Amino acid sequence: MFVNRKAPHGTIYALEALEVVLISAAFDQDVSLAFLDDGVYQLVKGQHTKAIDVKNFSPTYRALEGYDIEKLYVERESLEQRGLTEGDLIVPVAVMSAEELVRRMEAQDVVIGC
Amino acid sequence: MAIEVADKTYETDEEGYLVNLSDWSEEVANHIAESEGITMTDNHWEVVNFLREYYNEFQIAPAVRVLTKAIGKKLGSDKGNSKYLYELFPYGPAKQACKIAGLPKPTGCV
Amino acid sequence: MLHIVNKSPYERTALASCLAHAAKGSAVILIEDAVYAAVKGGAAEAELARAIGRVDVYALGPDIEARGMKDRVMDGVKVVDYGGFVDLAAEHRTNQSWL
Amino acid sequence: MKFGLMINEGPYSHQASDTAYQFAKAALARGHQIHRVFFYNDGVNNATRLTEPPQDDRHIVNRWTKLAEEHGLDLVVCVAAGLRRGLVDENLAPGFRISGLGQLVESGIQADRLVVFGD
Repeated sequence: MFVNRKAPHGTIYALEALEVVLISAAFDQDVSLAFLDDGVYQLVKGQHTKAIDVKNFSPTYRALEGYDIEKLYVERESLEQRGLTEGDLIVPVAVMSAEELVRRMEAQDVVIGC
Repeated sequence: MAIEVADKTYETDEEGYLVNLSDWSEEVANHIAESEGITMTDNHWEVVNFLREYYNEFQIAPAVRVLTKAIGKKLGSDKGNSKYLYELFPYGPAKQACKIAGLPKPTGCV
Repeated sequence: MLHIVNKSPYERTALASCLAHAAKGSAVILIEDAVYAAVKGGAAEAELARAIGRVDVYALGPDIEARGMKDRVMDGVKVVDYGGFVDLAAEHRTNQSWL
Repeated sequence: MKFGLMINEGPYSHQASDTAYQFAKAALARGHQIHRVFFYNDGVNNATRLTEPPQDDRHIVNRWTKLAEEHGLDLVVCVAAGLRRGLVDENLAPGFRISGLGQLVESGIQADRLVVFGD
């Protein structure tokens, strides 16, 4: 599981984490992505990066399905804290409580925080 | 490095990928294909255009496996297989077709 | 699970988020600037104290000493060296860094 | 036990590489194996041979090279992250090799534990 806790654009972590995720799809692993804290900002619709001249990788999350990566978990508390709802996100996800997310984290073999 | 098409010069990297993706045109594509020993047919264009649409939508060049599957979905299973795609693009449907499509090199280097 | 935190609680929310997501019985190790969280009398002490008991809290000794906090570690935090850090990572089936 | 390590920050700016190094040494001293050390994000800058810190400071790059020599460590620098930051074979320090992200994923699969060091 990749645990995404960082906002996009301000640092490169979100983009380079996504690159790892795309590669991991080739290894037939049960890959899941968790988005919590500022990580939920990665999935927000309507990101336009032209004026800051930075690659807009937010549409790439919609390609994940084609890579057979379909387990995208978003923490409800993190969304609420930031005034966001599921409808603000660019891709279909499973919104879940922190408690439920913790259960899934605990079940992983490898957790990569990024 | 650079290529010259119709009196205009376009910058490429050492592997022949366009440096500025906005430089792409059908003429440039034809030129790149030629230098790779490929004569573009409708079947080639179908894949190249598919790649460009995929890139526009998702902002990445797909991995071969993903490309094959997606083409199968859109153009039928007789085209969505690696045999067909490798016949069109002997050096790899992802790498070579992306180059002709004016896209960045796929980040699929496992 | 072993949770690894390396941020000062006064600058970032990593520790708070980690504690909110650490299941009962899991372990938390404070390394690098996160060791400031374990300093007696700091504003973070109460938060950490509430977590202790539910989770095991460790702090990396070399990082504590480097920051001049050797004699100020709060009660309930177990100080370990790098070898102890390795042991914790080995003992727990999984670990997660809260970067 | 087999450990995989991932280092996501460059040397000197951040303690991540130092902590990972001390962790690796301690693990080896306890008889564990280090399956691979994977350098990602700005972590690729740990692998440049052009690094020259003042004499009274630790040499983070050489320290990794030496540890790799002594223990046969596999130090892998991500090619994509390296290219982004100008890290190529020409300025790669001894003991490191450049390879793809698959090496990280493989380390996650093959090592018993993967530990991430970063910011």
